[in-house]
Amino acid sequence: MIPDASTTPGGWLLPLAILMPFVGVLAGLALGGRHARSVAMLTIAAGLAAAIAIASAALRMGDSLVYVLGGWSPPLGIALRADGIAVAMIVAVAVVITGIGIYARTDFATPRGVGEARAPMLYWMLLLAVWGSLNLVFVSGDLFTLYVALELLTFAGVPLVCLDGKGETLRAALRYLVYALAGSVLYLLGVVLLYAQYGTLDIALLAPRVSPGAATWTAMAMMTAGLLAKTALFPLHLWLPPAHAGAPPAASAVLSALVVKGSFFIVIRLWLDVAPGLVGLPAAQLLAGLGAAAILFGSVIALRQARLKLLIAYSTLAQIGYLFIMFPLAFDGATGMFVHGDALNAGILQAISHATAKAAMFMAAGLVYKSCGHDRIADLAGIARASPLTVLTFVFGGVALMGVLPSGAYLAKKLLLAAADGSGQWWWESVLVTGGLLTTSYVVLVAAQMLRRPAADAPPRASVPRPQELAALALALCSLALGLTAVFGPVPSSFLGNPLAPKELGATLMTIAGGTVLALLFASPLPPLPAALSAVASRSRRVTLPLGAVLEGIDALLRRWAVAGVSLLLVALAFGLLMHGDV
Amino acid sequence: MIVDAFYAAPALLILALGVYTTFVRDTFPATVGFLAYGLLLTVAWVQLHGVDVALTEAAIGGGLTGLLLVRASAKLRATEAGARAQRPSLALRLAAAVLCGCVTLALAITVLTLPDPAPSLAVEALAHIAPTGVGNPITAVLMAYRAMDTLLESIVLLLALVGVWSLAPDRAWGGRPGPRYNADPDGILAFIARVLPPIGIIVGVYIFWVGADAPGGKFQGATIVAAMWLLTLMAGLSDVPPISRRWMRVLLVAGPAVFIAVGIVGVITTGTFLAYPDGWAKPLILVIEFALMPSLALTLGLVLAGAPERPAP
Amino acid sequence: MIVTGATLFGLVAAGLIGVGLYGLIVNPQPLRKILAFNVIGSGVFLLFGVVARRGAALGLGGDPVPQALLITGIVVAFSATALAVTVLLRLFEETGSTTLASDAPAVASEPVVDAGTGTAALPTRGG
Amino acid sequence: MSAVADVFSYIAIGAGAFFFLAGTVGLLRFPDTLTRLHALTKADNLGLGLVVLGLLPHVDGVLNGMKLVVIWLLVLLSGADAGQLIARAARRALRRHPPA
Repeated sequence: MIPDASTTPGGWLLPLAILMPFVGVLAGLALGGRHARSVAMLTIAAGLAAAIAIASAALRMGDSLVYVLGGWSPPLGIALRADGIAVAMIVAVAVVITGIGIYARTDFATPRGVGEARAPMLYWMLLLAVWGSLNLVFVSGDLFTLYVALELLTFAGVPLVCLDGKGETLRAALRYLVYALAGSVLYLLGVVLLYAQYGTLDIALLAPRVSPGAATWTAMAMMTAGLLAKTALFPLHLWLPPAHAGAPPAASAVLSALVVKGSFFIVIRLWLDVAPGLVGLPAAQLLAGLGAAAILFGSVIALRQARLKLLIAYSTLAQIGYLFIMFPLAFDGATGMFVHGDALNAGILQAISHATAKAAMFMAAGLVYKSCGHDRIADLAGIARASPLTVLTFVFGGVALMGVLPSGAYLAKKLLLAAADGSGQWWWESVLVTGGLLTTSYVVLVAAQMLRRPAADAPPRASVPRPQELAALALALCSLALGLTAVFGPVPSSFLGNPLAPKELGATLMTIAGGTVLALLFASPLPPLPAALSAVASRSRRVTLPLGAVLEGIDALLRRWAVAGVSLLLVALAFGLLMHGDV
Repeated sequence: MIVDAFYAAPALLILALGVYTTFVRDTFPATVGFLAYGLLLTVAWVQLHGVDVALTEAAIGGGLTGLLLVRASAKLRATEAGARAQRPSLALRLAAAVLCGCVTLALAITVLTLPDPAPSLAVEALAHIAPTGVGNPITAVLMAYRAMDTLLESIVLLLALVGVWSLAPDRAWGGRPGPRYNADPDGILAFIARVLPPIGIIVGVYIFWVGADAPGGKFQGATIVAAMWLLTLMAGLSDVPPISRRWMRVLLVAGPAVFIAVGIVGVITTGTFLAYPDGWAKPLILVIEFALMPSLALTLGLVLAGAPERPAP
Repeated sequence: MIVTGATLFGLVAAGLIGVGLYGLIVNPQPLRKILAFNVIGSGVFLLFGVVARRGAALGLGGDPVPQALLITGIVVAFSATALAVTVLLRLFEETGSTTLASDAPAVASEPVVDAGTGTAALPTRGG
Repeated sequence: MSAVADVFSYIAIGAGAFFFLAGTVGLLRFPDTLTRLHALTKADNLGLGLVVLGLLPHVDGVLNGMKLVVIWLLVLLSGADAGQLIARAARRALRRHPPA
């Protein structure tokens, strides 16, 4: 009766992928000291191999991998399932962890003469714990196990935020932890309500059983709101900027690139797999609307940051918004259900593009800091000469996010545009295009500062370790080349054009030009400009700068604790009402 | 409305105490109220026929959590007045109240319209209990049907300890957690810390042991053992070992490591992770629990002892 | 209307969740937020306990699956509380205040930000 | 026989409940910490003892009966110690902030 309640060939790789990182944590703790890093390196190598094995097993199968733990099939037992999107995420996370691991080898090495040091030991255990939890998120077929995975992810993420032990990062960590706990308790509440109605927590068993009703809608609304709080979707993002900007670069990369994707992925599971026919289009429009607001606020505020790491953190806020645009586009009007298809593939592709690019950008920011001794955007001149690879990494990462050929973001944008066109939701097309321009604006702003010629008396820039540069660059290149997956992936390759063809080249140039204009209008402070240009700019900026300030003011208001708490419940209420209204 | 007084009294008291701990002005009475709240919840669990849960609530939910909160509130007393000044505006409080009311209302409607008959896995859980060799169906769920959750749960606890340790100042890394307690060696605390632990450890092990067939289990038993350890710490009779001690690290990871190892034994003998070969379920479950119990007790005790703050000599 | 014991506990659970959420949002003291999280958590657990009780069958007093999940849930909630309380105490030690209201996002990689306050303002501990 | 046991149980548990009630009233009504403690510990110890006594005839097996008695003894022990500790803390507080 249940088609996939038995273990498939290659299914054994799934518990392996979950447990290997945790075994690394146990071994690292037991061996301690400088062994922790060696254990992590071994685990990363093995985990990467396991991820590749999972991908090839899934390709051979042509279907989901399933593993029934202990031989107890659901509803009594727990099944692990890896469908296409899970496999893609597993591979992407393995690649990003490998890149971050190579980068962090330098930053988190136990100093000579010390048996064991705090941060250099714990970083590796937390990195592995994040990895194991994410793999669990991707393959768990059970809603309660997903709850445990969410908590594991939080417990691994919070210490990463305050690894340096400074007061402000401790405050950021506490904000993050308490808000995330509020999110997970709402998620758990939904789990309880679903069990009360249907007597199972297995996703595959729930899907045919769920039916419209107040209890189910309440559950879905609570769980969605809770997960959005953990993902930091606007306006539930109070914890994100300080947490992601304050952590050490190798930890920021983990938090920004990977940790927020865990709860995002569970939203997909809920909306597309648990109750695809129940949530309805209006709720999806709201979800994407929040995403659009995130793009606007995140990008404009990013342009107003003085520090590179904060700019990147606000960019994450905007890019998280981008991820949610796909929900209304994944809705199939004919059946009234959310379906796995191009829009979902685009969303996952976007998530992977962002994971690789954002990790690379945070790593580059760390190198910038090492080279300059600060990360003030206005004083970055000369860095391009001292550490060209770092600048190249940042630019590649940025270009990959802009959605220019052949990046993954480009392909994702094309797919989403096609889906929006196909379903007549033209407004999302304009959001997507504007989002691309806004992304371009802050990338151009930083690149312009980095490429400036230094003043004659500028302090010399230190050189940075080559392996770190290469690790960051490799991840940026991954993101830039992700569009090529279309050649052999599930995505139609017709979307890939020739990047030098007039049409594509024109689009790329238009994006860059538009982004530059936006940067000129909203950036604060503005890099030195030719006199003529700055005269034109300053006239328009009399309007746009106050506008930016207003957005910044609203953001500050929304990030106050009580307001964010009320927003959380408002979001839950709005989802509940919209789901009701649809039927 | 007709309500059985037997249920009504604890239920209403619980609600009242929940309101009290949330709204009372000072934090210390709020945490003390939470202790009483935990005790009454234990009664509620017994009334709801969840004796295993009642034991867990008494030991961990009310007991250890309460201890953590009471201790923290005593340390943070100086911050009370400053925090009170930051109360959100009336409009925000009203908005929050209305929205929380909506949540309660939605949940109340859900409770009143729960499906009848309720869906349940009780029949299924009993139908498959024989091969697990245990008599307590909850233990069967924890150690067989959903053993993965229990394995992950032991890792959650360990990760919480890693998180707690990560908060140590760098100079104290590898040192002893928490302050050194000094108590009158002839005082009443020292007296009870000498008399109680032998009894407490027996009770803890007993609760762990009966868990296979009756309410009880490793988490509840481990908590009692951990509490005995904390008692001797607070009485100044013993000190926490420095966290750099190898034997302690090994003991901490032994439980989850043995759990995973037994899972792998399942792969070798039956081809399935976390499966038990025929006739070996009970002994293997006991192996896991015997390994987990000391790890859990140590982890719980260390989590409560806090971040290392005294550098190792 | 006859309210059974289980239903009554369900209604109490609904109340506790609402009350706890209010405390979490409105009370500015972080320790009270952690306390409120525990009140919400116990409300959710109580609701699950009601669901378990209603699933009683074959001489079992309740559905053992949710009861087992509850034990896991209580342990996870304890772990969360322990981590949060330790971060809070450490924050107090490091800065002398516990407020979460700070709007100035932190930038760790800027050592000049609070070079002075880091050690100078260390409060005396333990009262 | 069982009727006699029942009557015994009713009387013992009823008396136990009365002591709990008295102790609680004392806790609420007495003027200071020490007298409140007095009311609480005395009444509760006795109250619980009577309740245990009342339950004993209905217990199956000697072992379970012994468990009940052990519970009472443990409560006696911890109640007496906690009472002592609270009393000392109260005395210390009184010395530091003498009443006006």
